Amino acid sequence: MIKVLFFAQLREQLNSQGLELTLATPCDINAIKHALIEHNSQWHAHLSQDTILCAVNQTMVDNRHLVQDGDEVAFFPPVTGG
Amino acid sequence: MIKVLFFAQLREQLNSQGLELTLATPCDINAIKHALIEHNSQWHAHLSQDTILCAVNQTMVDNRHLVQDGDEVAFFPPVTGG
Amino acid sequence: MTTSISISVQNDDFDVAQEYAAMRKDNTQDGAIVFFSGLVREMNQGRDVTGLFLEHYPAMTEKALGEIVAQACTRWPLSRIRVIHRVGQLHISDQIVFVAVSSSHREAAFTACHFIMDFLKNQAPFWKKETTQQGNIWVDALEKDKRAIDKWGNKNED
Amino acid sequence: MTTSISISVQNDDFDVAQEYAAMRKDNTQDGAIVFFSGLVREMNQGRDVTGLFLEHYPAMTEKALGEIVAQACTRWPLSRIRVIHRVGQLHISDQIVFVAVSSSHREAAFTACHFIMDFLKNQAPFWKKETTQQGNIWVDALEKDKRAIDKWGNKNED
Repeated sequence: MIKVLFFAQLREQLNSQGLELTLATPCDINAIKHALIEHNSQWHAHLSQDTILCAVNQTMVDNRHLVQDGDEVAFFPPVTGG
Repeated sequence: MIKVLFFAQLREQLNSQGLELTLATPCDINAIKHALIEHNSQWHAHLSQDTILCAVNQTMVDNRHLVQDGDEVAFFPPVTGG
Repeated sequence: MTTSISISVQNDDFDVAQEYAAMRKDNTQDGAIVFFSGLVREMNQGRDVTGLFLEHYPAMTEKALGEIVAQACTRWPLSRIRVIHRVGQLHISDQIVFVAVSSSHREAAFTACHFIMDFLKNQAPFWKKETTQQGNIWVDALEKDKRAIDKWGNKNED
Repeated sequence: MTTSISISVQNDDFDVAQEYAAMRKDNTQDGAIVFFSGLVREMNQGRDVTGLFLEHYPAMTEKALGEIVAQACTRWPLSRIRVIHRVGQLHISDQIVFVAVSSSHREAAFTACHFIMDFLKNQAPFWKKETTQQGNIWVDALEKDKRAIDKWGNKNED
């Protein structure tokens, strides 16, 4: 099981704070995005934005990062704190 | 008449806070140093240090700056504030 | 050297005087304290702002800030570091963020404080939503903030 | 833009909290305040320091600081600048110098505050005499402080 989280405008666009996915692991971030789009095809445009960032277990990663079962995977737009 | 001032360790080395010089003007900073050494030959080594800085009318200048009658000329070591 | 580090993410306002006193307390080794304070501006990216909501990713925020601070510690000799970032509802002129760095030397304190802010802007999971006359608007990340980390060289890329 | 500038050279200590409050007062345009505070260190250039006497050239000091601040204003959009430098007898951990800069943007505030301190170190007529176990010693100007202004380019040479 993989815990997926969404933040900020992506959370609003998807109208979801997140969900739990069951996937064969290890798999990369692109595979998770595909599974999410399969879950809800309306999410395609939002999750395909190339500005979307991803963190696994609270550390930023790129799309080739391999996710393990039990990981927390977060998707969010570029950060704007400070 | 030119008002000459000394600060910090230069003031201590010369044992003088400054003096007034009467000199034909305009003259450059080197000419003022020569006049000061003529005034007191023991000042030669201290005034010849190439780290000594000079300000005319409270603005830093180099040795070729031309001094006018009535100017205030200050000599001091490199600054160490802050 | 051992650096004393304190990082807070909080709803509450903070008191710069108190934070500055903590940087100085029993501190006879440091010659330099640099701090940055970030405030809510009335005008941002051409919009008239009346308030700001700061969302964050709670599990990640302090970790991300800790990694940025740890990076700074590997690059400069720093004595004390304090980072505070607020979340939740803020108003015009409110304090958003505070970064204070002390060091025996001025250059290290200046550079490290600047470095921490540049990376915080790019890597810490905070998002601002502005309240404006035109409605609530998510703030766009700025290209200049992304470029700001380029000056620190590749070895700082996570 | 008009920059509000205040420069003081004084024997008395200063209150950072009060200075910070003045930078924020009725200020809805600035998103960034950077400040530097310089303190008397116990150990300097390898010597055990017990106190410090700061001599200056009274007629020139505020003028020199004003010229440095004016230079900064030509280079960055700055909103408020406050410079305080103490003179006379100081003790360990005492505050020596304070430079605060506010701007609508972080990069300008950081850079200008750093610039002002680098030039103050090289061009403002202050001299430190340390009280140490080995007697009273005039502090040597450091090569690294001279080099510090090189990064700002030739156009800042007076």
